[in-house]
Amino acid sequence: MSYLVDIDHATKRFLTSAGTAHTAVQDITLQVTAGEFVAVVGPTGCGKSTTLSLVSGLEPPSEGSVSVNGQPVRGIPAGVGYMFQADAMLPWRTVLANVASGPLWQGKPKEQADALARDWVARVGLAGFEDYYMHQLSGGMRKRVALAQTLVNEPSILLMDEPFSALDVQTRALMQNELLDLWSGTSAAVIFVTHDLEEAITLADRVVVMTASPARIKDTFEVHLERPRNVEEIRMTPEFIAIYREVWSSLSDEVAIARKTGASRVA
Amino acid sequence: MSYLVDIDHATKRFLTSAGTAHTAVQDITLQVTAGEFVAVVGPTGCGKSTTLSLVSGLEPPSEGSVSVNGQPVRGIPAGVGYMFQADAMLPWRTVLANVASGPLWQGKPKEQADALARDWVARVGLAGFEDYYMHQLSGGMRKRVALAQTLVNEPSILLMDEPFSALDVQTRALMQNELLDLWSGTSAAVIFVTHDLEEAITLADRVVVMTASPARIKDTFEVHLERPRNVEEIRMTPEFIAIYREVWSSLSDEVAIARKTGASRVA
Amino acid sequence: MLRDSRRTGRSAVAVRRRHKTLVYALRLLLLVLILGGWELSVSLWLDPFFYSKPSLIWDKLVIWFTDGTAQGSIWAQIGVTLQEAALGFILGSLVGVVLGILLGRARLLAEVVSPYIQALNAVPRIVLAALFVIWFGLGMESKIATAFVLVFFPVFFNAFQGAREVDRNLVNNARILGAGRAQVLWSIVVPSSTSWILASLHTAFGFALIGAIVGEYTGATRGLGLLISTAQGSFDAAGIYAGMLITTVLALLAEVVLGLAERRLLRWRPPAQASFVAAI
Amino acid sequence: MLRDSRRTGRSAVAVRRRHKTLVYALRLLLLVLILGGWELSVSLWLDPFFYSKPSLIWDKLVIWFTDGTAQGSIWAQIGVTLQEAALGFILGSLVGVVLGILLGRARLLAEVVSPYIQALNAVPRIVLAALFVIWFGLGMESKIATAFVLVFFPVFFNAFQGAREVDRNLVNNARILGAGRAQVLWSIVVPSSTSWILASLHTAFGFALIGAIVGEYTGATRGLGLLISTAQGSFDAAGIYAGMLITTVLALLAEVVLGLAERRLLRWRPPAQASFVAAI
Amino acid sequence: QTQNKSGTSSGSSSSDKVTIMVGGAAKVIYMPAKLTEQLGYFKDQGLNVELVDTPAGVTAETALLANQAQGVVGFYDHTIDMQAKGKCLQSVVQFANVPGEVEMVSKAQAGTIKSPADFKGRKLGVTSAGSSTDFLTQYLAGNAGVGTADYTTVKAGADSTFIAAMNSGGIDAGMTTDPTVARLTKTGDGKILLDMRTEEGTKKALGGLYPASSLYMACDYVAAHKDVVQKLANAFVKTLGFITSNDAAAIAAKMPADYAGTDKELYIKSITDSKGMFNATGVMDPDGAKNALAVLGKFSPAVKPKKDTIDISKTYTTDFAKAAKN
Ligand SMILES: Nc1ncnc2c1ncn2[C@@H]1O[C@H](COP(=O)(O)OP(=O)(O)OP(=O)(O)O)[C@@H](O)[C@H]1O
Ligand SMILES: Nc1ncnc2c1ncn2[C@@H]1O[C@H](COP(=O)(O)OP(=O)(O)OP(=O)(O)O)[C@@H](O)[C@H]1O
Ligand SMILES: [Mg+2]
Ligand SMILES: [Mg+2]
Repeated sequence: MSYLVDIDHATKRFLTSAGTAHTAVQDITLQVTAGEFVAVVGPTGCGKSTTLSLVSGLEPPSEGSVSVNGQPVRGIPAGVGYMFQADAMLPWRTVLANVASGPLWQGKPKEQADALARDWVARVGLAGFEDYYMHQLSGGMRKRVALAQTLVNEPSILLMDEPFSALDVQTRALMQNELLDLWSGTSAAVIFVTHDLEEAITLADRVVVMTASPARIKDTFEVHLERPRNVEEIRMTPEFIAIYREVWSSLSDEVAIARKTGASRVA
Repeated sequence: MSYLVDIDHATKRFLTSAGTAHTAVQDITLQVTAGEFVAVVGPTGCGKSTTLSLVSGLEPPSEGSVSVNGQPVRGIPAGVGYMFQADAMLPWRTVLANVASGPLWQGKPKEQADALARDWVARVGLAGFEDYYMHQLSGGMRKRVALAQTLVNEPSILLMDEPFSALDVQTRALMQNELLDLWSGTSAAVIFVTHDLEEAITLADRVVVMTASPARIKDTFEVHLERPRNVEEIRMTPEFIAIYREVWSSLSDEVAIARKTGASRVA
Repeated sequence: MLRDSRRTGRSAVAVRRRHKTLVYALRLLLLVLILGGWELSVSLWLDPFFYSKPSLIWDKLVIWFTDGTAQGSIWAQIGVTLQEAALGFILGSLVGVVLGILLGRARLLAEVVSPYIQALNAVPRIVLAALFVIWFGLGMESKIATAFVLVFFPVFFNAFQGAREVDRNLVNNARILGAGRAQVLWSIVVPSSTSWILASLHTAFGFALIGAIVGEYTGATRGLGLLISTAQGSFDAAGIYAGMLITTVLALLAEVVLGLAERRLLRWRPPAQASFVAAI
Repeated sequence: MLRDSRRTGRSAVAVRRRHKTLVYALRLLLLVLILGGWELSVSLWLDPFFYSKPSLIWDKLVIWFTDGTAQGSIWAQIGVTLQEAALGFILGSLVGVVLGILLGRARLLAEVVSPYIQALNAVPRIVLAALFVIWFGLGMESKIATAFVLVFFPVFFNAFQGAREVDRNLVNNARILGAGRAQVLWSIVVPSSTSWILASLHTAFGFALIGAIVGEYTGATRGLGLLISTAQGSFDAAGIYAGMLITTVLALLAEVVLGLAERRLLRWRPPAQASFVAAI
Repeated sequence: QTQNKSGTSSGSSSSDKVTIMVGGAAKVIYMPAKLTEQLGYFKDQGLNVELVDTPAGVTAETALLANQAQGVVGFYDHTIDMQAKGKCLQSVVQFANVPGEVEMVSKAQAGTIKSPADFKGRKLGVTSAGSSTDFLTQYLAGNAGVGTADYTTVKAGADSTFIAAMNSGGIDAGMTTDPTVARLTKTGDGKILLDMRTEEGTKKALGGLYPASSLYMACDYVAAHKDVVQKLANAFVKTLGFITSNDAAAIAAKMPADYAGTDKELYIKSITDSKGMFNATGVMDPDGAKNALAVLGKFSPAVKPKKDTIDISKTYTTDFAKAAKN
């Protein structure tokens, strides 16, 4: 079987300022097929963002290999969309221009790009803010611009790093539904990093729990809830609660370890 | 009665690029006494951060007045600690040096500042990362540095803008407990912005719900849960669930409005 | 900044107008102080042979603008120098920006050629001016070349550093969104470097004028440089200062134009980050 | 950057070493190409009277370094010029940085004085050099002054802009944490502006050398400028180029020193953002 | 004497442009260049002459050698120097058979420096190292038994920097021309030690004449464009005639106002003092030329080794000046 994303025994080390190596991700193996939605959870600082950057091709693995679409990753694979954890909008472009950037860069004509962008700006609830610059937006609004910017490109592999963490509960639910709607019709693979277990379970086919730093894959939980899911209703179902418990306890242990090793860690 | 923080009919407008005025916060009146913990919730982009910036003295109100400690705010009032929503660490200082900055600037001797900082770095779970630079940390780790940096100053008025949003559930609970511990012994006033209603109710004496943009105060809910509260246990109590429902429904309406006006808004 | 955003609408405009008036008043005051101090100290202590004085300079300017100069109408001199400076400026900043940005993004190339560029930058321009006469003749070309080399280096180094300073996040995000190398360069690197480039352009037009004048010094039939050099040769301190004054005014005018361009280019900025020229 | 972080530990060091070797090899190749091309084209087509050639320049250098120059030992000339340039550089960059940062943070003051600074920047340095001889005499002071004015402006403008570009968030956060004006300046503004200031310093030492040489051109008893001007006066093209070569080598040496300082100051940076000098 | 701006010029626009470099058009010793233009004599000859001003004689000569210019108004001795370097230049109109230079002593040293013999241990100003003023200074000192190692040569430029150097003690004595001389004597900041603006003064100082201010051109050019050169000679010789037959005030009135600076009287005085040096015929004095060779042969590092092989007759021609008819 061919995987859309195939992380094969990948390890990533960083050079620290002291000149030593810091292992952020160790020996990770993770496959994602087309049309699959994988959520990744793990203690803060364990290596989730690093894992995404390996898939995106922004950082090469120190060991092991990463393939996308059957091709080993060199540079940025086609069809990858990556919503960063940190702000990465262009401050000198307006909301609309930021969202239209992707289509334009991919060669779409200006009007078409603008029309697409306008549609997406509205879908993330920012209609009326098209002409604002980034420094004039609130934290949550900036996140939504980033979301629109990523989704407007209709990526076939979607990497999302805590996309909804700065949103209020309701807006988050709306965005989650929007995301599921968009994704369900396609055969896109999604890798979705979050700290919100409910979110992870609600959205994903599979929840991957990572260990404390250096990140390894600890557990994988299949979520067999029926689709289409309604984000707000699903939470009260017994299956949901059962999976939640499992993931929670798996993660709790890691966080406890993270705290302990963190405290006794020598950099 | 004298309030530690007294926002009196404050309105804040921004000049947009088009040259028109954008009202972010309208006619807000909010008082916080010493030793009180107020959580602020509201739809994304409504004006929560702006409200905090009024109290911090970073932005003057366009109308109305803001007093801290009985004095009208001009410049930055003494004793205010403000943990920003966005990153604001010094990239050229290590974790330790960043945390030690506050004490040093306030005139503490170097060793004492370092000792304090070292203690706080450990308390936020970053022992071992003292010599890392900001670009070497994960999103959640950066947030924790910011937290340590703010708390090490022992502010008497603590403004926190979504401080825990980038943390995993367990670390977040730990930090919440840490915050409550720290605060309970003092007579500090806390204004805490969050999107997590559970968090708001768990921590606060009072939950303020803001309206959709421009932010006004819609409702205020007193939380009469006993202190000291254990963050992880309190969630299942019926009182908690009752308040949660109330706040939720109050906020839901606003978010619905926010979406509607947002969609039909003309900038 | 605090002041600026305190009120919006009408009153903000009023505040800004008041601020502007204050600035102009203070500038005028400073000008009066400088000129008055100069006039007075030369009248009382210093030798006007070396230091001239504002009133004499004014007289000289009046003569130049009414009767013309030894080389003909003053406007012709200004025109020539301005043309040389403008061409040198345009070419120098263009080449500086393009090379700076390209090298800023091409690491190996930058490492290989950097010592050579550093070396070229240390070549004294007056020596070059003499060489340019050999290469380009006595016409405008040699002056433009001198202006070019004076403009090129500061612009190049700033554009280079600006291109290096670009936020990696922005570049990464753009690459993910499908931007190719050229698009990253054009949509991310160039706008990011704008404030670097503009900062260097603030000095650049002044340098271009200096270059043109140095070139004219080396040998010319017309131009402000010749005017100044003639004044030097005939002990006309007033003429020297008058020539410098005209140069200075030209540079300031160029700054005003640059300031308008800058305001347009950096419109997206929060108001506090206005730059030096915007202050004029 | 990708290459750099691919491996860590030993192999990263090896990669870096290989890269360095490559860079040096390419530089050498370029040097050989330039010198060879020059030698060849002068031998075949061009007039060595104007263009000299590397072998002649080498001979000249050998004579200078063994027999000395018309003005005495070559080391004395280098010493004098270096001293003038170094003092001009230090003073100019110090004053430039301090004034630039202060004005960058003091908006009203900046607005009032900016046209004056812009105006001063447009004053031709060779005219100034003559004025400095009048004001400061024929000694070192006048050369230091010329070097100073050449260094001051680029540094000033960059420091100014750097101070303006400081992230508001950082400043706000520091103020909240209790930093006073001076502390904000020292702990936030200065480090933020470092890369701006360093970028300008890359051109500055070259400028300081030029300033010293221009000053010596105007009037002097010793120094490289005089050496070059003597060579010009006696149509000794080899001498001109030899003088320029020495200047250039001095500038490169200064760059190496600056590069070390820079590497230390910007240690906190992600590796990709190394600057121009670090590439030497 | 009559100024005919539009009158006699005969369809000159068709003729080629002649570029002439002037090593400081405001210097009185090079006055004939600008004066000819002002008087309209170039136009009268149907010439299209462009005068390019440069403060450095070197640049003028370089431009000539690089074929960027056709003539230079500068010191004759450069042609000798150039022959030593393998380039053939020749003086076609000799404006003066004396240097027009003056060795000045500062006020402070006027009592102690009475002759070149007192140069020992002094700081002597020259316009530039390797320039004619440098060689003349060396010659003066050498004749008085003072070697080059016994004094310090200071590059003091001309004009204000020279005056400032003299006032501030940067130089004890130095060689310069008018109007610097006039200025220094007027203020009393300097005194004339040796006046080489007249024949007798020059002979006294140098033991012979020393032709300096001249129009020189490349030998090839002269050979190939005899007609143009003749016209130039015509114009210049006419100007020289104008200079000798008019008083300083009349000459100054013809020059651009800027050349007088702020002190018109001073300018007239410098013309009065220097006017005597000009040679009404434009013809080279052959002995003067030999003397120039002698001076350079002793001190110029370039000429010294070749002084015996230099063919002085190739460095100038009197044909054109002699044939010049007004
Ligand atoms: N450039 C770097 N140099 C050194 N260490 C780095 C670098 N980048 C990341 N790290 C380290 O790698 C580890 C993993 O970081 P990563 O950003 O992947 O965490 P994360 O799981 O995304 O955490 P969070 O949930 O807080 O975002 C961290 O301990 C961090 O300090
Ligand atoms: N400088 C500015 N210029 C114009 N508008 C601004 C500016 N700063 C903020 N705003 C506007 O003010 C409103 C409130 O912003 P604020 O940051 O206070 O929201 P928030 O409640 O903190 O949102 P979030 O939960 O997303 O952080 C937003 O609509 C934003 O566009
Ligand atoms: Mg992360
Ligand atoms: Mg906010």
